[in-house]
Amino acid sequence: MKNLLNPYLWIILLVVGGISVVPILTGDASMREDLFLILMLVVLASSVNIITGYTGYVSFGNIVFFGLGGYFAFYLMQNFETNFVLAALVGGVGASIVAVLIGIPVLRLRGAYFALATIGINEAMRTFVANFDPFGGSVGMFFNYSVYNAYGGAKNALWFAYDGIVVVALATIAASFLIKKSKFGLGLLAIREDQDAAKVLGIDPARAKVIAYTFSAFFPALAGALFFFKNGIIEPDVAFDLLRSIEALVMVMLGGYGTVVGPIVGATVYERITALLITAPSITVLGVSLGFSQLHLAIAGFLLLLIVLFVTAGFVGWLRQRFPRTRRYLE
Amino acid sequence: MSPRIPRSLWIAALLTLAVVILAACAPAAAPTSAPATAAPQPSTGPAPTTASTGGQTKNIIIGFTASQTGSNNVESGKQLQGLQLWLSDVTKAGGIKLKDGTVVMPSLKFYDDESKADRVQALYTQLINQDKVDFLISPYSSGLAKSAAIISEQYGKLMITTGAADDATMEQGFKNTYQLYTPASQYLSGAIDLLGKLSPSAKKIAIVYSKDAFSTTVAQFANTYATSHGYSVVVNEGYDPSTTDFSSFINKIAAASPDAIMGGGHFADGSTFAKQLFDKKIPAQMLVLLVAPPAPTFTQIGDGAQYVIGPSQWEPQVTYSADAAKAANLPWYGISVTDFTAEFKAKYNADPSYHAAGGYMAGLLLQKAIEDTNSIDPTAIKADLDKLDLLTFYGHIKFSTDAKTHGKQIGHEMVYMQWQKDASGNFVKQIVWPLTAKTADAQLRKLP
Amino acid sequence: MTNTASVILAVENVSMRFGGLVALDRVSLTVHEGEIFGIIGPNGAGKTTLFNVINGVYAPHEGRILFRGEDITGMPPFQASRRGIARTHQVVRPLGELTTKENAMVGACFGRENLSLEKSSIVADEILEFVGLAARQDMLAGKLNIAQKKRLEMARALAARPLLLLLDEVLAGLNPQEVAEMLTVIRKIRDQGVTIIMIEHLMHAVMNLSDRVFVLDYGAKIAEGAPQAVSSDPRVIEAYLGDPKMAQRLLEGSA
Amino acid sequence: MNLAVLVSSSIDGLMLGFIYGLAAMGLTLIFGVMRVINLAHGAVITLGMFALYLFSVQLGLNPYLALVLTLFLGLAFGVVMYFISVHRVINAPELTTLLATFSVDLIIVGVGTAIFTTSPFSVNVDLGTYGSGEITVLGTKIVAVLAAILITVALYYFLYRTRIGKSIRAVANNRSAAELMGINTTAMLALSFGLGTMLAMISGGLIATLFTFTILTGDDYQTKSFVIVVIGGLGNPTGALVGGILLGLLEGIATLFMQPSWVPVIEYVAFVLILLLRPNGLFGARA
Repeated sequence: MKNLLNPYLWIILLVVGGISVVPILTGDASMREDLFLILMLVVLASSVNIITGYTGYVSFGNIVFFGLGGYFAFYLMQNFETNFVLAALVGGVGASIVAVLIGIPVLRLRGAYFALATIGINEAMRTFVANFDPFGGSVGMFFNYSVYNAYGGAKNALWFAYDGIVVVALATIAASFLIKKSKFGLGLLAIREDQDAAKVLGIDPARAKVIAYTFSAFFPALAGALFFFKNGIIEPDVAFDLLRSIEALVMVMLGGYGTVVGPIVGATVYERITALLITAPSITVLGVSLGFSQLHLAIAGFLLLLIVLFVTAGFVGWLRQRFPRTRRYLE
Repeated sequence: MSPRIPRSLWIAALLTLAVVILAACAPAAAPTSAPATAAPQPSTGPAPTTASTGGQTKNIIIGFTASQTGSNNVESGKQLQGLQLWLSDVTKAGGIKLKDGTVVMPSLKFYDDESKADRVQALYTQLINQDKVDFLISPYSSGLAKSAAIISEQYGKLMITTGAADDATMEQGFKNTYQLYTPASQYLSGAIDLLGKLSPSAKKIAIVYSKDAFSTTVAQFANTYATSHGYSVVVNEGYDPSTTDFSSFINKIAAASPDAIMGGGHFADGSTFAKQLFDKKIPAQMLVLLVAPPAPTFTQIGDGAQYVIGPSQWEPQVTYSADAAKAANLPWYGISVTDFTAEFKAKYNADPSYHAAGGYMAGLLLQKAIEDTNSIDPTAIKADLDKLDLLTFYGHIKFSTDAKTHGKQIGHEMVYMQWQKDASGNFVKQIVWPLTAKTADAQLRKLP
Repeated sequence: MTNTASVILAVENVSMRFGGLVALDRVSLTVHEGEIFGIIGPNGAGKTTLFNVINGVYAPHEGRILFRGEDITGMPPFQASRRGIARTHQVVRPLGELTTKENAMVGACFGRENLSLEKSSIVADEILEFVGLAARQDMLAGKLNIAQKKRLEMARALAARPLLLLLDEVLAGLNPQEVAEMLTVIRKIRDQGVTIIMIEHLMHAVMNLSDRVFVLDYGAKIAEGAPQAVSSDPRVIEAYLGDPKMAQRLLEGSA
Repeated sequence: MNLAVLVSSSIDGLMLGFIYGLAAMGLTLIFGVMRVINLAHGAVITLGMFALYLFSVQLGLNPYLALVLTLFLGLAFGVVMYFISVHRVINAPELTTLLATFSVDLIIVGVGTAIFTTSPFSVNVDLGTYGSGEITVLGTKIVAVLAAILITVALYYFLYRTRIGKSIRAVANNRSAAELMGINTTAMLALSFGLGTMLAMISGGLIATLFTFTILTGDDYQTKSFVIVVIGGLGNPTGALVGGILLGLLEGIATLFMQPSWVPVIEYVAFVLILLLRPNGLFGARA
């Protein structure tokens, strides 16, 4: 793998890894929590970017794999006292297998039809799990607090989960980079641009799409396992939250569709803006206390609209267009 | 794609590494969290400092998240109003006065959790580490409270849960979490007892519930309780929380001709269900629904609201008082029911709901423990809460001290309200159960 | 000419229907290694459909297609590509958000030789030089002009190092100078030993370039043979009678 | 299961189906004309509910008069929304329009939550009950069904019999060809978006006369609308009514034979299967 020696990859990994390691060195739990969320969103955005940004298939319901990974891992830990790392990996593999099974028929659909189908799959899964008793049905599953004792108590378990998300995020970024720079990735980009032409040029789109979809399922599943391990409770509405899925696409769009750095930038900016709006002190206008938080949905919507309308390519994409020379560097 | 990689890039990579390592080390030296300047919410009353006469003033911060957006917005908002009312009461009184003359002045610090689990743990960590809060209150809903408890427990921070009625949450061996709500397992048991009293011939119960975590838990316990009391549960089915039309489901329920229908979920589905049962003239003798009936807006559905019974943690009509406390041989503490209701009405121009009472009670409980122990030392306060057994405007409070269920609410009782019509045909909310607290006799449901 | 042992492509009794419309009616043809095989016919005669059947975009309803002796009937296009059949499209289909070079690399990567990225980069450089697009290699393909896009189609197909190249009206829409340049390119390709089947409306080009010409009308073969013979074939002229201009050009082309 | 229950539930399902169909019609009209999936559809339905609430409860107008006002409001709002959020990106990749309309959804729901909270609201309209025994039907539902039929007929007439309607269909078929024929495509697109929004708001208003609603209720109808437009054929407004009726019937009848919470599972699985097997809808001509 010649690309493993590519310095662009290492610059990205060093920046993300370097920042991620700060709370580990300083023991700052608040920063850890903020970064956990950012890194989780980086995983979700980068993964959906593989199928949506590289391959051109708008996967609206990609969160289904996040939920499945969480459920599989939770189930194993709950019922078989499986070690978390193993449970998470099984969750990741399990979700990937589901992705293959779903992907084979569904990836034949194009455009809006595919997008709608992914919404349908997520909703079908959510309503099914809400009725599926082995997964706790609508009540979901929760850990007894003592589960964390095996990981040195809840405090250490949260650090452990954080280490996990750092590893998964770096792996996702590396995969996202290596895929884009590989022959396989070139095939995906060709499919995105013109599937029929790509087919004539020797690419097997069906196979390539399923593989891309599987990648876009594997990492979110790991993130789901980590998130729900840390959260201590998993419920269908939280696991299969369509809104989170849409937000991941928003992040991709913010940062730059089809680029490696875009989703990372997009996820970080989106999370920080939301956090800022939520934690901003409320202001009093004409005697009425108006929290930004009360309007943060509207503000987020307004910002998103401005970006969608005027910076269609996202931040990184805009840089690439504005300064064509950066195309070589900004992947 | 290009195989040749300029050396300058490698240098850039190494430089980045150096910068990142520096960045990584820097925050270790400089403390990241600024001293928590407790930004008091605008509801805070007159300036607190004037109150302290001889002793010093200790500021304490109570932290929590509220659902200012998302699906829990209404309930959580009322809970917040209750808590803010408590804060303004305490502030007006010049703070919590300790024996040594010290005045403890509380303030609130809260964030929006968007009714979602995503950020709850991050926000509670921030409250503890950066905002340096002294005590915590849970988010609204059991799911979010569970996520928050994982953080509060590991820091050993005392957290009072309100708006979280799940039994299982409190059966995990928590040491620092105290539950104010009567657990879900008892939400409908009183209604089943009431049915036995009112209509001894009733045998068939239909349990229909929204397929969400809370309602399903309640329904499961109700099923067990009803069966063990000799009822036959003729329908025991969940519906999707997003259901907006119950017509067909009601046909199915009616076909089983139940004597009582119990369950529901949240406001919108509950009120539509009640209205459609009425429109379809289903003759069940009793209709008990979660969450929806206690809300004043429930009567917007018209005559369908009549006779509907709702379990509630608290209602303005409850009869808890100092006298009642004496009778029950319990100490009485805090504001009276009428004062609470009147103050709330004056401040927010609405009747307080049980969420609001729960919010107020969360503050009141801390106040009581601080006064009892004359300190804000968490260990002392926990010890005090463990042995607390008292009556307040909110009702009886007592926590389990069993290692397995520590902090679970075992004193508080549900009340059941029913919408009845007065002589002039206006809807009146009456307390019908428990009998000791009733404001009117329960009525069996009948169709016009 | 060549002997039968060197038949590279054999189309046997191929029929293709779209609903009630018969696009190809029992078409048979053989193409020999190294030749330029021209296909002409009025609009809607089924020429592009024939290409689509050969490289697997459509599976024919009957008949079969043999490529170098192997039955490739109904194989998807990417299989055909890997076996060495490359084609250009009548309506250009650049991969617009990729650069010119990346477009060519796609051809090289997934073509007959299934090259690695590094090797395909070298091949792409060569091919872009060959078709005269080297200066545009970092430009987004969507931003090229039409003549450049046509060359890009050609470059992508060539980068696959095909044994058989299907050219679908590569000259259409080009000005005379561009046509002349393109003809040079096509000849050079043939000189490298690549077999070419070309669909073309520009008669003088087909007639000058092709070793043999095949005429389709209403989905059926009406003539086949050396250019001069075909252009004087009365059935061919009759087929083009509906389009007098075309008939005129046909005659001119043979002159 | 006795027959009366089956009949009664079929009628209930059928009536609900008309309302579902109407709710989905705007979504499919907009998709049909401009290939945009309007993710603000649910929010617009909610707007219709609150518009009706404000007009009838706050201003004290007759609810059905309020509905007429809602209609004009919807048309105007849709045209404005088109020019603000869609027009600039109408030719961009579909992700762009999805997110543009989604941001409008966020704005509507965000501002709505700040004003109305997520408290439930209802508009109590009583037109009596008709029928006898186990089979009874609400007057308000009959009106809603009649309105759905009337609106569908009117829409059909408009699209197929009027000049403007034909222009809209021409734009839907081939925008550049329509442009060449001298049709003002921008106006037609804006009008279609306005019509789609209008339909969504009327359906919201009608739903408000039947059920309790919150600022978040529209989302449920949006997801249902996706299912319906797929059954009826994406982009086919009259097909939406048929799709809605089928979905309503399915819900009405399936509820009798299983736990109601399983019904959505069936719906969504069927939705995906129809997309895979009959992407043009159950009655789509071309496969």
